[in-house]
Amino acid sequence: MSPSLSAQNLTTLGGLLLVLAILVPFAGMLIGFVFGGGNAQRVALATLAAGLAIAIAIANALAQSGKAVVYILGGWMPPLGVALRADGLSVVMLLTVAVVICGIGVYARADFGTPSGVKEARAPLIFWLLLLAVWGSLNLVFVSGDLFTLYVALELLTFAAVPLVSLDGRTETVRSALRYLLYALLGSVLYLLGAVLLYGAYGTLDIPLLAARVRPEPAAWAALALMIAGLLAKTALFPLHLWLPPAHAGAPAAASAVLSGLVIKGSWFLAMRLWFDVFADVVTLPAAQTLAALGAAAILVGNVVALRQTRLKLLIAYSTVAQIGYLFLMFPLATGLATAGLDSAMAVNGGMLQAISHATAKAAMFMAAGLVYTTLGHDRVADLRGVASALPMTVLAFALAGASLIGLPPSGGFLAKWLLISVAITTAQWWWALVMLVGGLLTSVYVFIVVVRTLAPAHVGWNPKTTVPRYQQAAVLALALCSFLLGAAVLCPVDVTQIGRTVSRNTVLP
Amino acid sequence: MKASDLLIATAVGAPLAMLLACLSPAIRKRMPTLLGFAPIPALAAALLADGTPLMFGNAQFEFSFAMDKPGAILLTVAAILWIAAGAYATTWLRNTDNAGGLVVCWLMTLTGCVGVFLAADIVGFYFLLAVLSVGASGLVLQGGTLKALRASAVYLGVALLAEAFLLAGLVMLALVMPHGSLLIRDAAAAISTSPWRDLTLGLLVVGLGIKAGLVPLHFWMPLAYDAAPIPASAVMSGAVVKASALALIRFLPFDAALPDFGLPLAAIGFFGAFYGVAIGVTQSEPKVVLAYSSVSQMGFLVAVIGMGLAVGNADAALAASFYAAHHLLAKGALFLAVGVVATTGRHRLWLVLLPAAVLALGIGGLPLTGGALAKLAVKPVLGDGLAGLLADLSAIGTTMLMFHFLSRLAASTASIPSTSAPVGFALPWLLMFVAAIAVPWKSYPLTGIGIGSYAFQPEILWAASWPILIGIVPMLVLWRWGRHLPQMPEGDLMTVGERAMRKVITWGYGLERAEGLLRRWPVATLMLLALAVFLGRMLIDWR
Amino acid sequence: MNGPTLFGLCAAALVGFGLYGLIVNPQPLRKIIGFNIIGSGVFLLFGAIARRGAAVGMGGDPVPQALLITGIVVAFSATALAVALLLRLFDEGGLVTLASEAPPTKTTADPPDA
Amino acid sequence: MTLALAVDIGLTLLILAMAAWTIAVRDTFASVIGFVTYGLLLTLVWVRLAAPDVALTEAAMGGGLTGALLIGAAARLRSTESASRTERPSVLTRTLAAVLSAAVTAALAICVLNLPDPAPTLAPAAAAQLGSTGVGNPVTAVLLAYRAMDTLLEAIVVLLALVGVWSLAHDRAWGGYPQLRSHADPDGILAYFARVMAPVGIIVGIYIFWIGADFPGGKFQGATILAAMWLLVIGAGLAHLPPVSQTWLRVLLVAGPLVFIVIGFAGLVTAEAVFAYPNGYAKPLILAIEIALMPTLVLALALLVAGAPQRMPPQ
Amino acid sequence: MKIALDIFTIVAVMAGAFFFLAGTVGLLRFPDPLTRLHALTKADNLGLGLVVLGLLPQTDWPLDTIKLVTIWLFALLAGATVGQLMACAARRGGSNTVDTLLPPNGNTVELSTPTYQIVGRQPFAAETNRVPSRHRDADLPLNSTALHRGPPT
Repeated sequence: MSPSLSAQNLTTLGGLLLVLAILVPFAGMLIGFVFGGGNAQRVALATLAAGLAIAIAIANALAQSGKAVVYILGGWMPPLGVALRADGLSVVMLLTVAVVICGIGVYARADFGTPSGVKEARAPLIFWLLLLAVWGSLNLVFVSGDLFTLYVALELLTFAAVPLVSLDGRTETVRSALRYLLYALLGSVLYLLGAVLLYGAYGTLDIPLLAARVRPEPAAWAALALMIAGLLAKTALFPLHLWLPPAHAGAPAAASAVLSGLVIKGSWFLAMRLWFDVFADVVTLPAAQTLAALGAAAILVGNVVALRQTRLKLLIAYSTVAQIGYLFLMFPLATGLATAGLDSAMAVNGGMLQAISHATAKAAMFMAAGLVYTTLGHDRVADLRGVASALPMTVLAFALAGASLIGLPPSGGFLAKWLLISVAITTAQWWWALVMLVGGLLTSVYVFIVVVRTLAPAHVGWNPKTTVPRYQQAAVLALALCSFLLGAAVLCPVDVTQIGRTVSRNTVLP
Repeated sequence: MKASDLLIATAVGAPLAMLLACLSPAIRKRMPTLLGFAPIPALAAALLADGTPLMFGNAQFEFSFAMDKPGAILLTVAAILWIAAGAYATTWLRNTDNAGGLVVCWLMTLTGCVGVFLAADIVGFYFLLAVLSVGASGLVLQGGTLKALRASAVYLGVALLAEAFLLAGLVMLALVMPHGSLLIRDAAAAISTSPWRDLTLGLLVVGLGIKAGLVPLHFWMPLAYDAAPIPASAVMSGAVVKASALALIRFLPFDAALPDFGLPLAAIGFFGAFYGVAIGVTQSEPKVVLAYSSVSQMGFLVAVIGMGLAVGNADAALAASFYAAHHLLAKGALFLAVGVVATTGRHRLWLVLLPAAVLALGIGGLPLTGGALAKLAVKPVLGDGLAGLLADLSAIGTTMLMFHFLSRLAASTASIPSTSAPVGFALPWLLMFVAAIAVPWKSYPLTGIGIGSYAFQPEILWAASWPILIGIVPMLVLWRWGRHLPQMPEGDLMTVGERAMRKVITWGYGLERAEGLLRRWPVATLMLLALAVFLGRMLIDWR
Repeated sequence: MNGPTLFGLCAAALVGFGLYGLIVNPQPLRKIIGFNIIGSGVFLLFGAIARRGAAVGMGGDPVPQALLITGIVVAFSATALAVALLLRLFDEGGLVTLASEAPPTKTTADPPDA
Repeated sequence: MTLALAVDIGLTLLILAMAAWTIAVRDTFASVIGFVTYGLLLTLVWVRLAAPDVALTEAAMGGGLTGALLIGAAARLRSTESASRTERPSVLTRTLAAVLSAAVTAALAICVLNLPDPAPTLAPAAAAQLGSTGVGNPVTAVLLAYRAMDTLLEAIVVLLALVGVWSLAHDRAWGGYPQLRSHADPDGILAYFARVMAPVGIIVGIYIFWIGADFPGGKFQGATILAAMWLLVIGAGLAHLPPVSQTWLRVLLVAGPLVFIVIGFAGLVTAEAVFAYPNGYAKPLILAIEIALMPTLVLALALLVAGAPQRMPPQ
Repeated sequence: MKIALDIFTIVAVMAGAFFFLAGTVGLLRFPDPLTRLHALTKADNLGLGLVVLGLLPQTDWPLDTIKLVTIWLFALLAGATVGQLMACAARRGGSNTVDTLLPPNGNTVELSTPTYQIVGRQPFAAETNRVPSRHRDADLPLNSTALHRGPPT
C-alpha cells in the first residue's frame, strides 16, 4: 500500500530542492571529513556554490508557483510523517544565509587554508566542516515544518557554533564556549519542554496542524512561554546575553561573522515562526510588548556599553546585542496590527529586512575587524591610525555596514525603520519608534568614532604587519554593499516575504 | 526624454558621476581642476528647465525630481555660488598634497545640495539630505585641525539628530498622503488634514530647524564654519543651509492660516535674529562673526515663513525664497572676501574692503543693493505692525554686526603689506560680488513680487536707509567700548552640551558595571526563568 | 491519580530540581548533571504522555517513544561535548568555574587573539 | 490504591529523593554517583511506563555511558573541588532559584493535570501503516520509516559532537589518539574480566540490534553496548584507540549517514519520495541502513567518551 | 502445585530482600572500605541469588529462565570483579580512606610500560584510625596535601 495519494499532490515541484538544501551541506561536511586536509576546503567551496544555486532555485520555484514550497518526506502525511515547508519568509532567509556564507567562505580561504607542509591541520579542517554544518542546520531551521525536527536543528546549530567559538583554543575562549554551550542547552531543553506539552495537548507536532488546533488554554500558555524563553536564551536577547560578547569577540574573525550574522538568526526565525504561525490565537499584546521592552532595553544598554569598549571586536559584539533588540520590536507591532484586524505584513516585512540587513552588515563588520587585526596586530579602538590608508576598501565597507545599522537611506536598515515606524504610528505605539530613532543615534556615535579613528594618518614610518589579500577586502565590501543597497528591495514587484504565508491572521477580529 | 528632463538629470547626474569617478585614484588626482565645472549643468537646469517632473523607478516606488519657482530661484544662485567656490577651491587645493578627501566630500555635498533643491518626493529628499549632511560633515573634517574634528563630530551628530526628527515627521506625513503618493507637492495639502497635524509640523520644523540653524539648536554653525576651509564655509553657509530653508518653504502649508503655529515660529525666528546679533558682536574671528550673522539672518527668514504661515498668504514662499537667495549670494561672497583679505597686504586692502562693505551693509538693507530689494519683498508678508517694527530693529542690529565684521575683517590682513591675493582667489570673489549685486536686481521682476522701478521711489529709499543711519550710532558705541564686552565661547550652547555629555559618560560606566553583573551565570539563568514565568503570566490575562 | 499522571508530576518536579541545580551549583560538572536531570524530566513527561496515548494494543504511543530515544542520544552528545570542553579548560590550568571569567572590559594588555 | 500504584508512588518518591540528594550533596563525586543511581532508577520507571525501548536506551546511554563520562571527569576534577566550592551563591540567589524553579514545576504540574482526557495519540495511525514498513516494532517503524529524517539528523548530531570534541585537541596532538585513563594490570582481574565479558557483550549487543526490528531493541541500544565493551577492553589496557587521522576510522564514521542518504534518495526513484521505501523492500532496506549505522554509532559513542586526541602515535 | 511454587517464591524473595537489607546496613555501619566491601559482596550476592531462585518458577521455560540465570551470572561476575578491584586499590594504598580509591588525578598516567605504575603518592600517616566510624565518606576533610598532583604534562 503506497503512501496515501494526497501526499503526492501536496508535494510541490520545488519540494525536492528543500531536501537538497538540507542534505547537500551535511553530505559536503561528511565527505570533507573523510577526505580531510586541504581537500576539505575544496569540498566545502564546491558545496557553497551548489548550495547557493539550490537557494536561488527554491526562490525561483516559490516566485513561479506563488504558494509555499512543500515536501512530504517519505510520503508519510504530516501528523505521522514530517513535512518540509518553505514560505516567503523561509526563502528570503535561505537566500540571505547562502549569500553571507559564500562571502564568509571566500574571506576564510586566506585565514583557514591548510599550510602547504602539513598533511592536515586542526583549525582549517574543523572550520570548514563546522561552516557547512551551520549552513545545513540553518537551512533545516528555515524549512522544517515539524517542531521536533526543529529541536534537532537547534541542537545541530548549537553543536556547530560552540566549537567555532573555541577554535583557537585559548583559555578564555574555551570558557566562553562552555558558558555558551550550557546556556544554549538550557534554552533548547526549555524549547523541547514546550514541544512536549504541545504534543501532550494536541497530539501533533506539525506547524499548520498545530496552528489549527491551538486554543488559549494552560498547556498553550506554558508551551509558548517556555519555547519563547528558550529561544530568547539562544538568541541572546538583552538580559539573557551573558554568553554573546566574550564568545563572539573571542572567536576568529570568519567564525565571529558566522556566529553574529547567522547563528542567532536561526533561533530568532523560529521564535517568529512560533509567534506568528503556530500561536497566532494565543499571543497577546502585553506579552508582545514584554519582548519589545526587552528589545528596547537591549538597544539602549547594548549601544551604551558598546561605546565604552576598548577593543573593536567587543564593540561589534555589543553592537550585535543592541541590534538583536531591533529584531524583537516587530512583535508588538505585528500583534497590534493583527488585533486591530489589519494585515500584519508590513511589520513582518520590516522585521525581516532588519534581520537581513543586520546579517550582511554584521558579517562584513566582523570580517573588517579581522582584517584590521591582521594589519595592525591588535584591535584597540583607541589606536586605529593608518588603517584607512592600508585598507581603503575595508574601511569603506565598515562605514557602509555602519550606515546600514544606523538606518541611513538607501540601506536595508532605513527601509526596515521606515516600515516599522509607520506601523508604530498606525497602531499608536509611538514609543517603539522613539526607541528606534534613539538607537540609530547611539549606533552612529561609535560607527563615527571608529571610522574617524581609522582615517587618521598613520605614524610616520609605520607599515602594516601583514598585507591582506585583495579578494578578502572585496568579499567584505561585497557583503557591506549587499546590506547598504538592500533598500532597493522596495523596487521588487511582488512582495516575496508574504508568498504562501501558511496562516494569515488578519481576518480574526477580537 | 524632453529637454527639461535631460537638464534635471544632468544637473544631479554630473556631480554624482564625478563623485563615482573619484573611486579610481588617477581621476581623483586630476579632479580638483574640474570642481568649478560640476555645478554648471545645475545652473543651466535652474535657468531653462520648466516644471515637468522627471520620474524614474517602477510601479512600486519611484524617485521624482521637479523644478518649482522657489526651487528655481534658489538653485540659480546656489549654482553660481558653487561655481565660484569651486574655482576658489581649485586654487586652494593647489598647494595641499592629499586633495582627495576634500574633493570627494565636495562632490558629495554638491550632489546632495543640488538633489535636495530638485527632489520632489519625500524619500528622495530624505536620502539626498542624508548625503548632504554626511558630505558637509566630511568638508568640516577637512579643516585638518583637532577643532575641525570636534566640529565635524558635532555637525554629524546634530545632523543625524535632525534626520531622526525628520524621519519621524516624514513617516507621519507619508501615512496621510492621498492614495500613497510620496510627492512633496501633495504633502503640504495633506498636512493640514492629517490627524497628527501639530505633531507632524512640530517634528518637521524641529528637524529642518536644526539643519537651518534655528536658535536653540544653532551651536553647530559657528563651530563648523570656523573650522572648515574657506570655500567649504562659503558653500555651507550659502547653499547647504538654504537647502533646509527651501524644504521648510515647500513642506509648510501656506494656503491655510495657522496662527497658533505660525506666530510662535515667527517669535522664535525673531528671537534668533536678535540672539545672533547679540552673540556675534562679542566675537573677534571674522568667520565666526559671519556665522552668527547667518544664525541671525536664518532666524529672520524663519520669522518671515512663520508670519506667512500665520496669516496664510501664499506668496510668502516666494518672498522668503527671494530673501534667502539674496542672503545666499551675499554671505557666500563675504566668506570668499574673508579668504581674499587673509591673503592680501594692507596696501591693497581697500580694493577688497569697499565691495565687502557694500555687500555687508546690503544684508542690513542698504538702499540700491539686493538687500533692500529683499527687505522690500518681505515687507508685505510681515505687514507693518509689531513684525514690521521687529524687522526694522533686526535691520539695525544686522547693520551694527556688519560694521563690527568689517572692522574685524580689516584687522585680519596678511602680514606682508604689499602682497596681493592670487588671481585664483580674487576672480571668484569678484564674480560673486557682481552676482550679489546684479542677480537680485535682475530676478526681482521675474519673481513677480513687484516691478523694479518701484524700488526707486523716494519713500521706499528713505524707508530702507533710516535703519542703516541709526545702525551707525550703536556701531560707534561698540567701537569705543567694544573691548569690555564678555568674551562668549565660540559655540555658546556647546559648552553646556559638553558638560551634559560628560555626565552621560559617567552614567555609561554605571550601566556597564550593571551589565557586567547581569552577565553572571546565576543572575542570567534566574532572568531566563523569570522571563518564562512573566511571559506565561502575560499570556494568561488575555481572557 | 493513575500511573502516567503520577510520573508526569514526578517529571515536573525533576525539571524543578534540575533547574535549581543548574542555577545554584557553582561547579560546571554539577551544572551538567543538573542539565541531564532536566533532560530526563522532560523525557519522563514525554514518556508519561506516550503512556496516556496507549491504544490499538500498543503499550504506548510509539511516536513520542521514538522521539525520546533520539532525545536521549542528543542529550548524551551534548553532555559529551560539555565534559570535553570542561576537561580542556582544566588542562589549560584555568580555574574550572564559569564565574571566574575576567570582565571583558579590563584594560590591561589585551591577549593576542586571532 | 492498587498495588501497581503503590509501586509507582514508591518508585517516584525514591527517584525524587535521589535527584534531590544529587543536587544537594556538597561533593561533586558523590553527586555523580547519585546521578548514576538516579539513571538506573529511571530505567525502572520506563519499564513501568511500558516503554521497553526507551528503558534499554536509558539504561545503556543515560546510566551507563553518561555515568562513565561523568565519573571520569569528576575523578580528574577533584583538585578543583575545594576552590570552586568557595563560589557557592548567596542565600538570596538560592531562594530565588528555588522559588522560580517551583513556579516552573507548578506550571508544568497544572498542565499535566489538565491534559485532554481522550489523550490525542498517533498510535492508531502508526499501527495502520505498520504493514507497509515491514517492521514489527512500531518504535523502529517510526524511527526508520515515518520519521527517517530525524534519525539521519540524529546520527549527524552525534558525528558533529565528535567533531566538536576533536576540535578541542591541541594542534600538536592533532592526528594522535585519545588517551583513555587506564590503570589495568595486564594479568589482573580487570583484564580477565574484559577478556571474559567482551565476547559475551558483543553477542548481546548484536542480539539486541537484531531483534530491534520486531521487538524492543534497536541500533542505538546495541551500538551503546558494543561501545561499552570496546571501552572496557581499552580500559583494561588490552588495546589502543585508533589515531584520529586514520582513514578507515573516518570512512566507518561517515558510512552510516551517507548510506542512509543514498538509500533515501534511491527511494525517490523507486518509491516517488525521498526516504520512502518501495513496497516489499522496506525491511531489507531498513536493515541495510541499520547495519551501516552500527559501526558509525559504536565508534562515535566510544570516541565521545574517550575525548579529544591527546597523544601522537609513535612515529 | 501452583500454590506451593508461589509460596516458595514469596519466601525466597523475602529472604533475598532481607539479605539486601543486611548488606545495606553493613554498608552504612562499617568503618572502612574493606569491611564495607565485605558486607556488600557477601550479603548482596546471596540476596540476588535468593531473589533469582525465587523467581525461577514464575518464568516460563526455557528462554526466560536461561536469561534470568545468565543475568544473575553476569551480576556475580561484575560484582566480584569490581569488589576485588576496589579492595586491591584500598589495600595497595596501605590505608583505608576513600581518597585512595580514586585514580591519582594527575593529568595523564604514562602508560609506557604495561605494568601498573604508581605515580608519586605517599600513603597516609597512621592517622586513619582516629577517623570516627560515624563519619560519612562525603564529609571527609579533603587535605589535598596528601594527594599532590602528578607531573603536569
